[in-house]
Amino acid sequence: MPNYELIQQDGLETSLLEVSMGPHHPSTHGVFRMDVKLDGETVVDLKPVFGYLHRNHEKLAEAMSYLASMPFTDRLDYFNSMTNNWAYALAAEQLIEIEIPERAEYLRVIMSELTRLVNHVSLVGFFVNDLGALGTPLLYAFREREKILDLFEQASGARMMCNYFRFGGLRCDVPEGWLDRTREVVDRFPKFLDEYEKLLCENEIILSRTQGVGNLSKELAINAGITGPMLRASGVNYDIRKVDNYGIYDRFKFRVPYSKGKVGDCYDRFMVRMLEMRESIEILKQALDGIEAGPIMGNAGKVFKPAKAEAYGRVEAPKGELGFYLVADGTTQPYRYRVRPPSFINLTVLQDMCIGQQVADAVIILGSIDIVLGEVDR
Amino acid sequence: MTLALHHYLILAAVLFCIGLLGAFSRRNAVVVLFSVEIMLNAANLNFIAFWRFGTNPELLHGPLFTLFTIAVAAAEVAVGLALVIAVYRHFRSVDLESLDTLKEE
Amino acid sequence: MNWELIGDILLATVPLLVIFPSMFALTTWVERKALARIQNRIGPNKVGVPLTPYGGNLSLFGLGQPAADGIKMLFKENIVPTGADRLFHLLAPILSLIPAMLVLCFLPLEFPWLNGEQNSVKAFMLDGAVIFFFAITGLNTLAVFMAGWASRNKYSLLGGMRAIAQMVSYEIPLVLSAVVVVMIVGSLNAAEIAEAQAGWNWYVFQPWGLAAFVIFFIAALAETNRSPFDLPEAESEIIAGYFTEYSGFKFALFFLGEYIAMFAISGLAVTLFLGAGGGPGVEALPWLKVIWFLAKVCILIGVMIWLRGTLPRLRVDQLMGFAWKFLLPLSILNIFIAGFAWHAKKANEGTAVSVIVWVAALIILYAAAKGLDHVNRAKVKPRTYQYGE
Amino acid sequence: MNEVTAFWILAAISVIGALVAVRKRNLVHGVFALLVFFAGLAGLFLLLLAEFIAVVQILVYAGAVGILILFAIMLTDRVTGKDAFRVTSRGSFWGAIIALAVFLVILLPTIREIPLIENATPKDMIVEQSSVKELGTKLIEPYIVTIEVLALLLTAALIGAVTAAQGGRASEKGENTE
Amino acid sequence: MSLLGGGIFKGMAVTLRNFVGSYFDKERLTTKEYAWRTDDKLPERAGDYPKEEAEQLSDTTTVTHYSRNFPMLLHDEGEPMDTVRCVACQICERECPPQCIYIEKSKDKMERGGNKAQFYPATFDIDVSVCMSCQICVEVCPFDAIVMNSQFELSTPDRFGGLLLRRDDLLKSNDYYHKIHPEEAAARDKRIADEKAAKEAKKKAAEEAKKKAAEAKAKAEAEAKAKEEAESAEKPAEAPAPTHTDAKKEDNGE
Repeated sequence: MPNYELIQQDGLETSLLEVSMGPHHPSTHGVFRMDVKLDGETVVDLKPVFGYLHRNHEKLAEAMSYLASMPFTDRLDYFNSMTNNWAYALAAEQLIEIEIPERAEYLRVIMSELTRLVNHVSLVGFFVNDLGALGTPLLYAFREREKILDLFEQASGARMMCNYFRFGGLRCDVPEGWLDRTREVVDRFPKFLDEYEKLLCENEIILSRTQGVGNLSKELAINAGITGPMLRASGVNYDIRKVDNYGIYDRFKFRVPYSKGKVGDCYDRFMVRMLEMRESIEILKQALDGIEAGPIMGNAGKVFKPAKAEAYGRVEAPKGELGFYLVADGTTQPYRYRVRPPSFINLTVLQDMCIGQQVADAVIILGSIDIVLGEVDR
Repeated sequence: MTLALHHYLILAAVLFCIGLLGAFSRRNAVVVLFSVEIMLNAANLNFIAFWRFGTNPELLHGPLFTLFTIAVAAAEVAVGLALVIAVYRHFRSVDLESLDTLKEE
Repeated sequence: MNWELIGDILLATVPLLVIFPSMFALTTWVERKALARIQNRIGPNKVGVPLTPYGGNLSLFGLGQPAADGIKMLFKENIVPTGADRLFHLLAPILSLIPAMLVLCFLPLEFPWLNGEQNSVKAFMLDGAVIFFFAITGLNTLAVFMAGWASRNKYSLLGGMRAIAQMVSYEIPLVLSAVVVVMIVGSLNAAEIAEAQAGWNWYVFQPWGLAAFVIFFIAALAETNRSPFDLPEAESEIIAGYFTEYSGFKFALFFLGEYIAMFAISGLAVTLFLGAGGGPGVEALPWLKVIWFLAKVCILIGVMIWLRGTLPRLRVDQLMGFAWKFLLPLSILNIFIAGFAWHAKKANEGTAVSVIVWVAALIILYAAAKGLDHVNRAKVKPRTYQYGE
Repeated sequence: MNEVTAFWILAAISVIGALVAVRKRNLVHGVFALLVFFAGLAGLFLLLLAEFIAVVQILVYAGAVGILILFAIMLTDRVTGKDAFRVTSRGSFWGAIIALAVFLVILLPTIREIPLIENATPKDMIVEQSSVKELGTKLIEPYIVTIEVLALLLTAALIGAVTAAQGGRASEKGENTE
Repeated sequence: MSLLGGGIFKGMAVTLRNFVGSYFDKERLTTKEYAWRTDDKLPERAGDYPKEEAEQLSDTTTVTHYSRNFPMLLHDEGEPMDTVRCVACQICERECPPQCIYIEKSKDKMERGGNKAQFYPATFDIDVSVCMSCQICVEVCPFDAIVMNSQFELSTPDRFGGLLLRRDDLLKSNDYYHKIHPEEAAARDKRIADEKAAKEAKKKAAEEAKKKAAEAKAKAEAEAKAKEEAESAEKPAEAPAPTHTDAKKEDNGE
């Protein structure tokens, strides 16, 4: 039988109900567990438990060649394999003098922003699903996502596990007509976003469910190392695309939406993502205009064997700062390989945000953090 | 055999005594409340039976009185249960035999 | 033995037991199909009449799906969790179906083969049909509690408690909005209420009737645990609420009970506000009344499905707040307005006055609703965001 | 199936329901037995042609009181609903004796009165005279003061119940309750 | 002042538009009805499900020309094992990230396509239950011997052996490759042809150079001979030195 603990609240003495939400639960986004202590419907304590999907990613990478880890990075955040690839490629490219051709850089930006669209649009769908909609926004999101995944498949051969980036460029060039198809998808996307916003952004139920729920203050967000849309929802203007200008991001004109308040709630996190999609479309349009024909692979040699060095490559993944830290010891295998997963670090504030909220809120707070268990557990 | 008043009266008496038995023999305050409800309902049965088989049914005394009883009983249950909860909060028990602070302290 | 009475009862009840369960089967198909289309999917499209031995089969747009589902449910293993209360675990689905089936009798369905004059269902021509309806639907709460408690599962218990709180709260606006019509008609008898609305004199065309209908419909959604008030079965929070531990035939019974309750409460809404069996051509062909009645019920069910495809669900405290702070004051105000409107109409028969009363009542009700909404959700509004270059 | 059979069935249901409610160790089972008792009694009311009273019986007892008791059990005991301690009280023996004595005391006069009351008013008249409208008129005209007092009592009970259940703490906290 | 419940009505309008649109608008209803068979019949028995290879490939709703699924071994025209491109160099086995490839080299060598005799794979197993379709084996293969298949119906009742593809299961002709990935195969063949042409050209150039050299040598020799002959007419003439096979050997050794 469960543990019941007597507590005092509002003068009414009740017993705490310990509920283990997960690892098999419809809305924990994978095999994640929340040990929740409930007083009625209010969460008085929450302990996140994870590790059910641990696959020894980092240690495995130390026992295989640099290139062989590339397909494994797809499986970290399996929604965004392209940005994962890019972060790893960035780190590895720092270890060795390598030149990336222009066309490859453009394609990297295009792929990465398409990935951002895929991630944000389905995250919003999942989020509203957690709010209790019967999958309708999610399926609209998936309808659009399919179109982008088709593009990924045409370019790389796979829809989700793309494994497309290489040290010094890309694995292969996009097929003929791909850029036109991409432009078509990108041009149609704002129309879908308008409809999506009409469906969600003014809905009274969504507004009252999300506003004032899961508050994360600016200070806590910074101190906890939160990155990505979640940090921007708390009112911090920080985007690695602007800070690092990695790749060729300095050539594009785009804006970074962030909250006006000092405290971010679920609504802010939801809206920041909606607004970011519009900016991604702007970047995509500029990139599709700017791209020119050329080689897609630089002067990289067949064997990747860096000298002794350390490197840290990071990108603004859709979920936050995704970093790869590599220590090379002069062999074909990394001496140390470490991932800085945004989902995992953003998850650390779950407890702070959930305590005192209702159990229904705990679910949507988790949804608004946007985690993928492949990345949390690695 | 036709139904007559005494059938209902005897049934009501049986029900009333069951309620009485419960009120006397159980220690849980909630069960004692049940028992009181049973007794009240037995009385209601009597009212209705007397109305049905008595004289002047057009005055509707029986049903009206039953209505009032039901309303009062509902109020009684609400207050009674609130008291039970208050007692529970204070003593962490609804055992009527352990609520003897007035006697011993 | 009173054979005539028994014959009447059979003639009245057997159609109910045939029509509504078959409508249930059809509704599950329609719901799946409609939700699929709303979500840009196709929905069930394969199951039809299996004629494989004769070469090919009839798919009939997947109309065989309910039958296939039913057969699947029937043959599934009956699982009772360890430590569950076996008796109550069994009784709960039955108890949830019985009241739902029972209240169908109070709907004024005028079957042409019945010789009753007022209420077709002569056997159930109860004087207080409307209040009987509410009394018996209230029993559903107990079934839900039973299921939640007997499953010995924390999610079930949470769902059961949510369901009780929700059903008890929403019963009040439900009854209060029905009271308006009862007050105007001066009878609790469903047949008399239906008769009072004959000839397009539907109460939904009155301002108070419209308000009462909206309140009634919202409360009915909550009573039958439909989206956006499906908290007791909130999948994303508490798995499946009180029927987390139910599978197989017991689950099918719950499902059936829920849908029958939907039909019943929609039927009551049709009776109270939408003119019961009234519609074009009923004077000439009285049997059209049944068709119109069922058609109106189906439209209400369709709206329920549409809402389910659109809306997310509320939170528990918001749900309670909505019932107590929005619907309850509004329905009480509505009772007063109905009284005033009725007296104003009685006092002078002129069209101008009635139009003024009509418009004024509507404005007052809308303003009151707006004000209550503003008070309840003062802090909730869309926000704007700033951009960093 | 005639009235007498119906009476015996309903009587059996209510007696068994009441007995189980009073004797069952598991409180939740007890409440459901109590509800069975209420339902049986409502049936008896219908048999006695008091239709409206039967409705009110179901509405108030099965719908409201039952739920209230269930909530009280959930708040006071473990959710299992089991009584944690000994069920019967110290004076249960004497209680039973007294109950039996009272039963006999009530029963003896009843038995003696049997021949006196047998002629009942015809059914149709009763039905005609006890319509809901009739009842409502009666409630408004002669008993208006009673019903007002009753309304006052119910309000007072509501406030009292809330105050008693909430205890001292909430009033100190002020209007913090959502 | 916004309408009471206006957001909800707007959302309902959107869902209604999608509901109606799904019947008329191709853009909205993106899912397709999955036909069991092209002749619209149910499968005769449940075991029929894993479809025939040709049928799978004709099903363009699930497989596009760009899809990759699991690796296969290419062979050129002729008997598969006589023309297999793989030379069992085991680079793919080494590089495979999940290490799902197992190769055993043959004991003997075999000559293919007029090239120098090489090893061939005696065993070539891919455990597709482990393979993650990353295509790294394809990238590292220096012989264009392994490429990605797009066959996806691999379900099998055999739990252990069924998903372990043996060499003979993996062998597919180049024509098949052209059928499933026309663009990629054409590009690859073009590259191979280019490389071959380049090689031929190089070889030709080398040969010509050699020939020239030989001719020059022969000439020089002849001249020398003539000179010698002129010097001493008694000595017999020697056979010319240049050999075709030597040049070829040199070329292959690259």
